[in-house]
Amino acid sequence: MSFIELIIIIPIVVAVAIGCGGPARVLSLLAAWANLIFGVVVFAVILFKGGDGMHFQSARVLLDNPELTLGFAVDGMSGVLVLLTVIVTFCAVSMSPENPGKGSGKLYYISLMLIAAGALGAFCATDLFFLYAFHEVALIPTFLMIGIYGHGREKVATAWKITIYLGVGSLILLGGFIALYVNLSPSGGLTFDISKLATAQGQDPLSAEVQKWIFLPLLVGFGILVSLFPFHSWAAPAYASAPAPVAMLHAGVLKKFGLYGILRVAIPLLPEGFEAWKGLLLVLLLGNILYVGFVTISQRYLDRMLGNSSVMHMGYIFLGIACCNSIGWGGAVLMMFAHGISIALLFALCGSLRERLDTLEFSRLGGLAGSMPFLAVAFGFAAFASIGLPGFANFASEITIFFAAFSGERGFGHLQIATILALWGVVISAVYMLRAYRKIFQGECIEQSQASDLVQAHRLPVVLMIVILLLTGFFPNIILNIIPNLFGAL
Amino acid sequence: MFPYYLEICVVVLGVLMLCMELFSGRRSRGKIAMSGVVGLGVILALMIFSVCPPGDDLQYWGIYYYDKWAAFYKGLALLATLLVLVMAREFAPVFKHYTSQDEEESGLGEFYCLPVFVCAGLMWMASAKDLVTIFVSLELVTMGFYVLVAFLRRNVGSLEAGVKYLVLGALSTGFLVYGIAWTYGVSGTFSLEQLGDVLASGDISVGVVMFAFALLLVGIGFKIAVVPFQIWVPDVYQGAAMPVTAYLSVASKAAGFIVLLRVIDPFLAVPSLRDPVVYLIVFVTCATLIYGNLAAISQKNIKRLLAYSSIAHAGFLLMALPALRGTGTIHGPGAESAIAFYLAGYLLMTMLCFLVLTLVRVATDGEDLAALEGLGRRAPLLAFAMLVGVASLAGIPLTVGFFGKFFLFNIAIQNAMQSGLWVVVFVAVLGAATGFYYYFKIIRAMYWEVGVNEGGVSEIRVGRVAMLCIWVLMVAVLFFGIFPASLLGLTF
Amino acid sequence: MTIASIILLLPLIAAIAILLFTRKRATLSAYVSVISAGVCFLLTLGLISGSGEAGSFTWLRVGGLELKIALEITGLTKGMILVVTAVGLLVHIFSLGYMKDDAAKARYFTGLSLFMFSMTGIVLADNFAMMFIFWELVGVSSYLLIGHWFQKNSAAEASKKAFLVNRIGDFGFMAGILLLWGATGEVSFSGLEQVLDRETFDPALLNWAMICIFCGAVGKSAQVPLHVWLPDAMEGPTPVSALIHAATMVAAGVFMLAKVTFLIIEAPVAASVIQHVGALTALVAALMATQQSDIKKILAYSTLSQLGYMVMAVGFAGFVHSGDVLGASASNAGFFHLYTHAFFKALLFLGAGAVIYACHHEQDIWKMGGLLRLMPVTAITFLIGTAALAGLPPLSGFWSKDAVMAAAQNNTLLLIVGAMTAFLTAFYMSRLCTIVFLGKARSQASGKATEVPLVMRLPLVILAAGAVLSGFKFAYGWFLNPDDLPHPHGALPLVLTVIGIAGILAGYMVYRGRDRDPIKVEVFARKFYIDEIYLCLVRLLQDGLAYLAKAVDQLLIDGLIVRGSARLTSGVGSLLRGLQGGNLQSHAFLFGLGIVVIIYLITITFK
Amino acid sequence: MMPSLNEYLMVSGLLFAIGFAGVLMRRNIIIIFMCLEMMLSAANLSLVAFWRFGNGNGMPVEGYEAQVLVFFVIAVAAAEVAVGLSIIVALFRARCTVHVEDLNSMKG
Repeated sequence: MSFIELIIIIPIVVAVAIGCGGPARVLSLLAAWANLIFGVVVFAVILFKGGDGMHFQSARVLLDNPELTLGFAVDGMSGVLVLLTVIVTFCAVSMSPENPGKGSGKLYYISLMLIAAGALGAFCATDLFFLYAFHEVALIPTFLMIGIYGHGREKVATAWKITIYLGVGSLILLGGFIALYVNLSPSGGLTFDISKLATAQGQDPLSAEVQKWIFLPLLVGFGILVSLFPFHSWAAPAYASAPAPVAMLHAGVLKKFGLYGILRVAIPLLPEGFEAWKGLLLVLLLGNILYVGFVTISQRYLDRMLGNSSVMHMGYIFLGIACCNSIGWGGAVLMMFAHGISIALLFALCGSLRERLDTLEFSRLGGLAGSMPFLAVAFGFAAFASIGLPGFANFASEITIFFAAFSGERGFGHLQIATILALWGVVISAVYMLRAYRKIFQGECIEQSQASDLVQAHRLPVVLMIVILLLTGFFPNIILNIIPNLFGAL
Repeated sequence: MFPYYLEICVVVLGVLMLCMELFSGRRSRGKIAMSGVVGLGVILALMIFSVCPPGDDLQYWGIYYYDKWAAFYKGLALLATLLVLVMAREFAPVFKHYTSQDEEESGLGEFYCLPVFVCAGLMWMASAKDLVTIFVSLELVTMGFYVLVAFLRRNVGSLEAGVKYLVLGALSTGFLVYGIAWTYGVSGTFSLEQLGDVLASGDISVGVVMFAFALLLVGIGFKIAVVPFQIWVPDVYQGAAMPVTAYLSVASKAAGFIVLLRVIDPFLAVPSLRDPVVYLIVFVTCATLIYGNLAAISQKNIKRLLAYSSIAHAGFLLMALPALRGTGTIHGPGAESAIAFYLAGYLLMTMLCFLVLTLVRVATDGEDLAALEGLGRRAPLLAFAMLVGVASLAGIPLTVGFFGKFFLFNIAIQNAMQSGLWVVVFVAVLGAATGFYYYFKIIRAMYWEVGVNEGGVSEIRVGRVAMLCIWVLMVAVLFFGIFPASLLGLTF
Repeated sequence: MTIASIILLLPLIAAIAILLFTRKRATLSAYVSVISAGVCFLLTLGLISGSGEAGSFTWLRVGGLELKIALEITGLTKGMILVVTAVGLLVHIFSLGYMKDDAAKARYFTGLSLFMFSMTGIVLADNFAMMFIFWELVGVSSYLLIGHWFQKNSAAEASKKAFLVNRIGDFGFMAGILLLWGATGEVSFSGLEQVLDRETFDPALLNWAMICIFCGAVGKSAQVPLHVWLPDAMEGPTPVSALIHAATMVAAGVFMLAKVTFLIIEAPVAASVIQHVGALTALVAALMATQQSDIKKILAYSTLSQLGYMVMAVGFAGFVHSGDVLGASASNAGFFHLYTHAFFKALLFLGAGAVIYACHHEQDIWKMGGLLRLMPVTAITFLIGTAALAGLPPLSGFWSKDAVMAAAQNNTLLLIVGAMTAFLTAFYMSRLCTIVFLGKARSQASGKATEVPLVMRLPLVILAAGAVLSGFKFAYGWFLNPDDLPHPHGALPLVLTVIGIAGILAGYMVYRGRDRDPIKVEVFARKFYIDEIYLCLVRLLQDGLAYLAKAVDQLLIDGLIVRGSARLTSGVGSLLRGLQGGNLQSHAFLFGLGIVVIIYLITITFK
Repeated sequence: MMPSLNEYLMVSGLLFAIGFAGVLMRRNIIIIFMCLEMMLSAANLSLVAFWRFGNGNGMPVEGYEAQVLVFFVIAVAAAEVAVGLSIIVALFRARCTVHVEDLNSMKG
């Protein structure tokens, strides 16, 4: 059993153990700690050996025709996302309540563990099929978590919406995957192995027309998973209703799966297909940044606003991808990491606020910095990270993406115009974030400001996330150095 | 050993069980069910170790064929019957409530014996490649089901379902026979192989052939519950006893599909007939997928919901048919393999669900979704088993149901790329997506809702055999969901 | 580790140290911060006297992109770093007194140290990327310090406004950087200069790039139309206003423009835009200043106006006069004014701070009066600052304003605007002094004012010395060659002097002995209604668009498309369920109908 | 003159249609059941007719498969009647009705 398999199996084993009657929180915390340590080790190994190659490879052939391999391996990009997953999982588990409301916490922690396992499996799978399958595993736990432990009047509707919407997205994706592997597989035999498919793409690429039409379902399917405009309307309400750890894991980690898929599967295997839809993608990502940005401004509740902001920031990652050069893709991967941590942090803090307050409506909040200094400072860090302030990883990734758009050809085309427009999103995000901070923490005190500050146990994950954001913001090369030259590999 | 000994063994087993019933007086009939289970298990083992896998395609008297498909579907029939007997035994309290508390009067013994005879019919169907044999075995099965459906003689729903099934079943039999007559009129033969030759010779009137084919489709379509012959399904599923519903939805469908595959094959093989047949199937497939999935959305009765789901699954299965005998190559498992795999998976997951539902039904007097409320806390293991089953029905990855759907989509998409029949794929995606909704409704009921009558409900007692079956099925659903090769290997 | 990099990092370390270790012990935190500022000042003295080795660190490298934190030390840098560390140190010291009793002293000094770090970064930056990074960071520290008393709604709003308006400027700045990077593949100043020398580029592109970059300066240096944040920023503690919103940060825009003089020269259209924006700001702000009654607001508008001068001067670097580009001499004039202005404006602000402190946080000038007697040191230093600002010889402001006007002397329109502004400047400063220091006390608080403690007096005196001396050659010659400044034609200095004296006299005559303002120009007092217009614009454009987007999102995308399709699906489902009527014969009928349909389908597929 | 195949088929089709119409229209389940049997008989008739004229030249098909099937159909019909009537009797005992309109407890 390779190291990576171990990381994926730990949460599953723990989930089973909890199901069989083990102490839920203790076991989950143990698993989270173990995975955090193992994840950092994996990252360190990749850092040491270089991110271009595949490490910790393992493979078990499950089926010959079509060739189906339960195989895992990590390269730099997977490594970054594995690190992200273990960190966010750790924080999500640590921030989870001792006793999550209804009934025993078993289901709660089992669900968390399964979501984490699904994300890890999806990021490490070397096989198209399991890449898909692991991601889908998270669907039911998410449904249960929002349904049982969610809050708000709309939780039922949003739980359904996210489930059905993501289900539809996955099915479209599955259709695209099938069309892809059938067309692309080398004549010797059908295979799901991504590297073999990539080799086949190198030797005997599909015609541009075929690529174009196979890319479309992939774009739509991944787009739905990433909440690409106009498929975004599931995200904000779902994150608003979900319990904080789920929102952290989903917005922080699982959502990155779609982007990962585009970079790992869709573009490498269908480069010309991507070319064909690039123009459309530019329009859609502007929809994410500008249109959803404005939607975010109009939100009156903190949780909704954060949900929409996470949708908005996906636009930048798409912009990095659309740059079609190694700078942009490096920036995109860095941003996946940075956004993952920062949005997880924001949702964690939002969840803590929710525990303490009756409402998250801006107009009924104010002056909380006085009674909750730690939360206020932490939220300040998170907010500034989220709006891309230098010193945080988010800024490093944003600036990389912007520079990427102007690198390479010295022309001024659609991409550049889109980038300039996207730049306005930096202003938009500052508007809503600072407005939120102003309404919640600053200004005159309100009655509720007697609520207590964050408990000591929950401070560790919060500080950890802030430190990671700062560390990778000051030294983005830690992450960037191991991101493989994905573009050059094409 | 001759393979047809298997059917004989099953019939003998049935007769033996009847004899036991005869001599058991007022004693409990549980032993009869258990001996049935053991007997079927032995026969299954016998089949696996002695005549399986079949070396060559065997043929006896021109009416009994034994090939890999026959073996596979016979296995399915045996397994399904075995599980139904387990289920029926657990169901006995409810059964007695609707017939008689007296063991002898209740007819429990016969109730345990009938599935065994039906099983013989199902197994014979798997070997039938001749319209006469098909007709006879089909009727054997149908006749058994008439009785089984209507068995709860003090339950109005069961009787109503019985009458509906009877009338509509007889109607479809009429059409089937009429279709057989016309097929015979066109070709002068009942053998499907010779029919193929005649059709291939081209010396036929296409219109009449298609007329005959349509009538045949009515008879078989009734069995597998495709639109527009699905109309009986919801009512009958709802009215019948839980084990019978499970049996109908699994075994009857599986046997229907092997017959459909065999009957449709000669028609698809003829180029001039291929297009109309394919279009007909596409129409039926789309209608079935839409009907089954959409009508299930707002169902509250679990059995009715599963009835619509069963229609929807028939639709998914039909997706693979247009690829049969196609000109283009289909990569991966072929249509027959995919269908067989799906049906096997369908057996596992449906039986798992129905087993749990049977247990819940015994403990809670209700068949609405509300009966499941709070199950996640009342009986975590059963709830989890149900969760696995439902997830598999919905086609969530790492369950066998996902692989089933995957292989079918694999074929449908490849076929669409060759022939442009994308509409099937679109409708199927829509259907599968809708499926998430109504299957998740079951999950929702089990976990989200706090049971209204929690505490007042008697504890759910699970027999040891039933528990074993639940574990085995659950593990199988998950195991084949990760390692499909072993199951798929049986279907090649 | 070079001296420059220590100067850069020391305040950051101080800030982190306070945040992590000493935040509970306010006084200790204050000393940590002050000591770091002092050490920085000493190191700066070493830096400007030495050869000045810089440092470099690759911050980000991916693909072909390499962004460095690299330091560059030029004449401009030396002048600016001295201003930053010197004024910074004095403000730190002044704050010890001013913020003595503040509850959140530790936070305040963290913010100051963070600001020192960020500002040093801007000054030492060798490339646009690094400058942008610190450009944003000064924005944050400014946000933190303006919002120091965040419990006050006005302070919270002001800090938010400052940050957002700056972000708008930064949007342009970044766009400009990107355009330049896209065209040249360079971000470092020296690299850009070389590339521009070596190759020729589309002038339209350079003009656009320069205009975009200028947007950054418009935001940070509060030029029209993004000037609105600066007056509001006076909500912050007064020492902060002195340091950030008078001497250093707001001057960063001018500094940056001066650094890219080579680019302004290549972009004449942009240069003309810069000149006119600067001139407009100078005039408009001066007009507004004449009608304010808050002592800090008056100084804030004065700062705006002076920044306008500087920007105008720098813009003249691209001014073509009789075939020659004016070039670096004009931007040197702008920078020279920046240098002198830093001293006298910091002096004025700290003086105002002392007055406010003495009057128990009273800021309305109409409630002060007669303070000359009560706090002579403050008053005299304040008057020195006023004289310098009014451009009276031989104080520093005279020399630098001379240089600025000399740069503009060939453009009659802007020259006249400049002269008018000079008059207005003298007028409103004289108004301020007359009301605050002369006459009688207009409130109890001002009547009982006493001189401020030594720790606050000392910086005033030192800065007063700076205000007097910094215009002389010995005080600036070490970083700026006087020959590189534009030389005024004949009578220009004389005219300016006369204008200054006239302004002062006019102010004195009008306001002597008055208890309320005899002149009422609503338009000036209400700042040309620009805030109101912006509020409308924000409401209309931003919030309106936001609500429109939300409506579209909820009604069209989520409502019609997503939920609509869900409704449609379940509706069709119910319809289909309706077929299942439960009646046996209708079932049989549907059965038969199905057969008919199938047979019909067969016949039509046969055509 | 002997009737031709078409005439037999016409009669059988008519019988089939009458049976089907009866199923659709009559309210009494017993009569509906009789109509169903009529449909089976119609099918039998066509089977025999096809056998008799099946050879193309007006001669019977070799072998007696068709008759075998006819016998099977008759046997099946008899079994169906046996099962069916017992169900109908049970229904009558439970509901005291044999009218189809009364069977409407399940729908939707």
